[in-house]
Amino acid sequence: MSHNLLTVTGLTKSFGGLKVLAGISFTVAPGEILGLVGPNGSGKTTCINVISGLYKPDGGQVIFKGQSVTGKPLHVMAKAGVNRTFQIPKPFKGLTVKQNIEVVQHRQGAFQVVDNPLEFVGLQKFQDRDASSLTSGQQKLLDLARALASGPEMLLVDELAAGLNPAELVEIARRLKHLSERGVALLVVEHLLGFVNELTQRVIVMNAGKEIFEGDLDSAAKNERVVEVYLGQ
Amino acid sequence: MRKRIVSNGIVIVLLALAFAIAPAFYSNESVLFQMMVFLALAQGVNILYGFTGYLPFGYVGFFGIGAYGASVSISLWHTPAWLAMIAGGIAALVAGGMLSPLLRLSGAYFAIGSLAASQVLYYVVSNSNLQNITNGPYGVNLAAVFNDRASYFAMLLVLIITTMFVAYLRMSRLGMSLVAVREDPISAGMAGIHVVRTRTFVWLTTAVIAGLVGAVYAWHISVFYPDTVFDLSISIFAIVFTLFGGGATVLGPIIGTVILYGVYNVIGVSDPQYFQLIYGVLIMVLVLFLPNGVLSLLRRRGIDVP
Amino acid sequence: MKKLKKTLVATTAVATTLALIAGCGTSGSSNTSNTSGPSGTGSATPASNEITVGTLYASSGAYATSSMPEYAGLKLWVDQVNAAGGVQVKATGKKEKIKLIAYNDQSSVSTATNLYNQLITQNKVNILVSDFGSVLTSVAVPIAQENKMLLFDPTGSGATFFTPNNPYIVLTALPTSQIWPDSLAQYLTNHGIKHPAILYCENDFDQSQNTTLMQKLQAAGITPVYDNGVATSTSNYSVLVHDIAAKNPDMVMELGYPNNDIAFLQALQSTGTKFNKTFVIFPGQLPALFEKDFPISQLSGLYTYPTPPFINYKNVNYGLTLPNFESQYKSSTGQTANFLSVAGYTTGLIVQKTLETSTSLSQQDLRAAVNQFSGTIVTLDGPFKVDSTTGAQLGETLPVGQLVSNGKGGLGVNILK
Amino acid sequence: MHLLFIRKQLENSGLLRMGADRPVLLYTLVSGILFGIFFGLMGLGLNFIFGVMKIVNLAHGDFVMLGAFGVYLGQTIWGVNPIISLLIEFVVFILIGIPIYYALVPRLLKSRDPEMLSLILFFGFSQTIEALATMAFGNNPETIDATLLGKYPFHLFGQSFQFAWLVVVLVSVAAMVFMYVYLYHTRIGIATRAVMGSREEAQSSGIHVHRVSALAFGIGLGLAAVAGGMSPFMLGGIFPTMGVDLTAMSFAIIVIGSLGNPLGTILGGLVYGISLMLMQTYLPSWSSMVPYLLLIIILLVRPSGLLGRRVRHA
Repeated sequence: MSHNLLTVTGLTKSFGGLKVLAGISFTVAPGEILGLVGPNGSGKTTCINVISGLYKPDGGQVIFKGQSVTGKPLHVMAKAGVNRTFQIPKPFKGLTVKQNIEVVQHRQGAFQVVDNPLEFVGLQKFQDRDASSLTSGQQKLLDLARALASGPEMLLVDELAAGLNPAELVEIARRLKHLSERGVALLVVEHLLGFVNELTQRVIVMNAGKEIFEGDLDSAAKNERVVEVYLGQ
Repeated sequence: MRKRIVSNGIVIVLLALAFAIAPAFYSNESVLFQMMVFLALAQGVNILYGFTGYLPFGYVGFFGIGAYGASVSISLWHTPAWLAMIAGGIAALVAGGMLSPLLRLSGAYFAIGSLAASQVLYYVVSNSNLQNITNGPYGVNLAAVFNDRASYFAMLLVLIITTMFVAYLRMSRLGMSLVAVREDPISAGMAGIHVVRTRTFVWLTTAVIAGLVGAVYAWHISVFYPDTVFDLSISIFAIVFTLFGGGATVLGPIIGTVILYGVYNVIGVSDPQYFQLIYGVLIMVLVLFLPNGVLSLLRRRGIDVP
Repeated sequence: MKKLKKTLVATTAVATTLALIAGCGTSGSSNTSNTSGPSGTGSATPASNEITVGTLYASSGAYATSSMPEYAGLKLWVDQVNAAGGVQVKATGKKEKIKLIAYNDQSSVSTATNLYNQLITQNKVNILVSDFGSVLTSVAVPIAQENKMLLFDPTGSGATFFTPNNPYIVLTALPTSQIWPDSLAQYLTNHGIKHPAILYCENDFDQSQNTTLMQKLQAAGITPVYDNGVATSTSNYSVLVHDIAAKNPDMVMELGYPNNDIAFLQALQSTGTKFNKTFVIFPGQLPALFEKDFPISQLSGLYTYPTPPFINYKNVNYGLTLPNFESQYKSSTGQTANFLSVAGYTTGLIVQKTLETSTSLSQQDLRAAVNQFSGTIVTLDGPFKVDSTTGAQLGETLPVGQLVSNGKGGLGVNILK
Repeated sequence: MHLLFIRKQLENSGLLRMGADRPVLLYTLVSGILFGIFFGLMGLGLNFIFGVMKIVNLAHGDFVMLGAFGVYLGQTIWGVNPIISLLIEFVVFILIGIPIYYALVPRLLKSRDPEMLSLILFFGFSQTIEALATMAFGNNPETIDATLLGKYPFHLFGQSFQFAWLVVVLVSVAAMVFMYVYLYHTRIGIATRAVMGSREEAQSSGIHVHRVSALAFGIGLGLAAVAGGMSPFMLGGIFPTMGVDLTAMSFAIIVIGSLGNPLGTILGGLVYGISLMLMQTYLPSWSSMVPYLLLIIILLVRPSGLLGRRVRHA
């Protein structure tokens, strides 16, 4: 167990009367890619919002590298080595693309995941432009570069595929796999199973805040309940 | 980066020189002094609004508290003037600390909340129940320590330090962090920025700036009433000057203050009723057509302004 | 190239700063009232045949109502003196014309600060006269002291201005506000008022009166049934009036600024409250303002501090008598004289007497001259007498009077002992 | 230290012996309620505009001031009954408001931060109105004889109150009923509520958002004018520079009630009115702080107002 990078146990979270997370548990090993899939509203994004420190959970625990980080604020998580991207990124307007990366505080003692995050996502040529001038696809890539700049060991990727064209998708999947080879663990929240398939076989399927399946993607596609929730929507 | 240091340096040196030698050519130091007051206050607003997006309608509250901090220090504890200036800054720092929960508010809520806070400070300071401390509505008489030359240069010092701080923000990671927090606090958090601490730091810094300016102002005018140093138009002027030039730059507030305060001294004195009208219309035109200030005209042409 | 461009921008900007700062020197228009002679160039020594008097007025803002008539009164004095060929200045031994330099401070204290400095440092006036009231005078006090200029202060009666270590101020047309209630306290004791109520605004002017009044009443063994301060910005007095009425006072004194007095009287009118006796400050000074807002029937019976033109001092030995002043003021400005125009005019008279008495134009000698003639002259504003060390006014005390209808649709006043 | 002062004040003013002063307390409470209803009217227009457009009309108080002068001039120059003036003003201000909306608001809403910039824009507008009004009306306060609305006092709980207050309360209630009927029982009102819910959603469902908003803006100004028309009977003298304080007061009222919910304004008005009157009676020298203190407390403790959903984050 101790070789797990991230351990999540029994996370719950409600908004008003609505239970969005109803006790979810899983583990991620160093360098592993785990897909978190499920229909809209199944609690995937809330799950990484809680892990990354955006929301405090109502119950349950998040353990990172053997230490409890449950409910710690964003900047503490970033410094601990957990970072994330956002479904709708908001780059820092008023700063250049390069400054968007420079502003990130690289955590001390962390290894450099990539030498140049901008080059890694292919935005090097825009580095002196104001971030607000990027297209929404480019803004997503900038968001990813921003997350990488802090030197994370655990990267939570939220709906990266939406809004990227197929060529870009293939390219980005290749790069994410490269990250994983360098020891970065990824938790990929994705609605599109095709993109997840490019990355990993190990998935967790969520529905109504609960895990309904854990295993490899191919058997998930044959699982009755999974098919039901996907078709049922 | 080096270019920026050079251009910012030039601005600051010229600003210092201008106000250091201007009294030799123009003997109404009072106009120069008040221009420095507004330059420093506009830079304070610039730090808060330009870099963090908080619009402090009640910025004058810190100014007034600084003025009273200095006054109390002189009249109650008989400290020398320079120490009283520091006391003014500390008083504003304490007030800023007490009001820091306002930072939980955003947008218009913060603006109005800070306005209300400045009024509360005013009513407390001017209340006759505090007469033993602040002299309540009777106002302050510091004529014993009045020194227009010393206070002039004290103001210049405050102005230069403030402007240097803005220049530092323009060039440093801290300034970038502030812009990041302003644009998206959540992503800023994921960029490892301690959002609350950064904001609070800037809030307290701007409080101290206004407090120091208020303290030196109190020293310079020496006899005044609570209304004088809690006059809401002080914040409004500082905000309009900043907006006119353009926030989050070193030069914007300078240009705004110099031009508009100049205009104020020309038309404001001869035709005050038209002055308020012109001011009002100017503000409206600015918001509708140049919301980022006149410097944005240069920036649109790709000219990097300090 | 790019670097050059940036530097250029920065340099231009700062150059603009400098240019504008220099430009401020010419800013501010002045109203000069000068019947003859070359226009002043502002030299340190008085230009030939000319004494420059510098002052401020407020044509807008909170103090405009009071500042404008005061300024008009001062102007009337200038015009009359110049029409008579000038003032007989003892220091130069001949008649000198008066040149009035006046700036508009729009009731703003910070603007006033600039402009007082402007008068002293740019225009280098011989005589400095402050604007109306304590607020706009306050900033002039240290400026005058620092520049060793004697400040002729018509109506700035603030308690903190007059200290023994500042010889550079003299209050010309009003007593300091602390001594205003002397006559009022006297009235209360003489007329057996046992349960007075006092409502005052929390500002220098009103609160200092309350303090004095309370001291005097205490000394006379009278304990007010109500004594409370409210903010000067208070506009709604209905509930306050009701609270006071609940205490059954035999006399109610409301100490406020004109706007407070009006709002207070409005509350009395609308709630239909009638106190046994009601005292308010400003109907005695600005009757026209109150006559516009209230029927004579409501104003008559009110107690107030009557001032000229309500009081006509008989033994005037310097300057115009009240009836003459009223008619000449009317013909030159087209407006009815009020107390503030009297105050402005009186200030002119004091300046005149000072110039006639002082052996030199040095400011210390001017101050000494004021002490010299203090107590010897009576103007239409009453006997002029200053405290020789502080410069505070002691002579022109304010009696208590009761407003009555004058039978011609206006107000008159009965002076009470 | 502070508390000591307050305690001293309390002892002086007799709040600690309140039992002896029951009529005063009762009078204070009832006038607090009557004024509170009027204060609710004061905030109504501001809140309606905020609710529909999410912009802060900092010139609100100046429109109130203009409304007050309208009634004053109508009364003193033409001898028009204040109630008639009110009705005329309501219509006139709606008609003035619509072009003002089209001149300012659509451009503002396109900007980077409409809510913040609206503060500044309408501050400029407020200065403009104040300057023009000072030129037109001078600096002196003007008053209207309150007995114009009725000479005889009316009685409530054994206390007598001036008749004008009753008229003002009735006008305020009428304005609130109008607001309710407009929002819940007219087609355009229902469209307005849709815009209040979500501007984008409303637009995509075919609602003519600008038309709805322009009318709402006009009604907001009309309500300000009606509150203004009543203010000479409630607030004492009227003068051109009174607008800024009234805006601050109205803002306090609507924040206390619920920002963006016009009907929540009534509650805000009541809380404000009662606390103001209690302070005036028992702690008069601190009473001017009431609106500002309440505003801060409510903002910090219950940012969404006493009624209402969470609308803020930081």
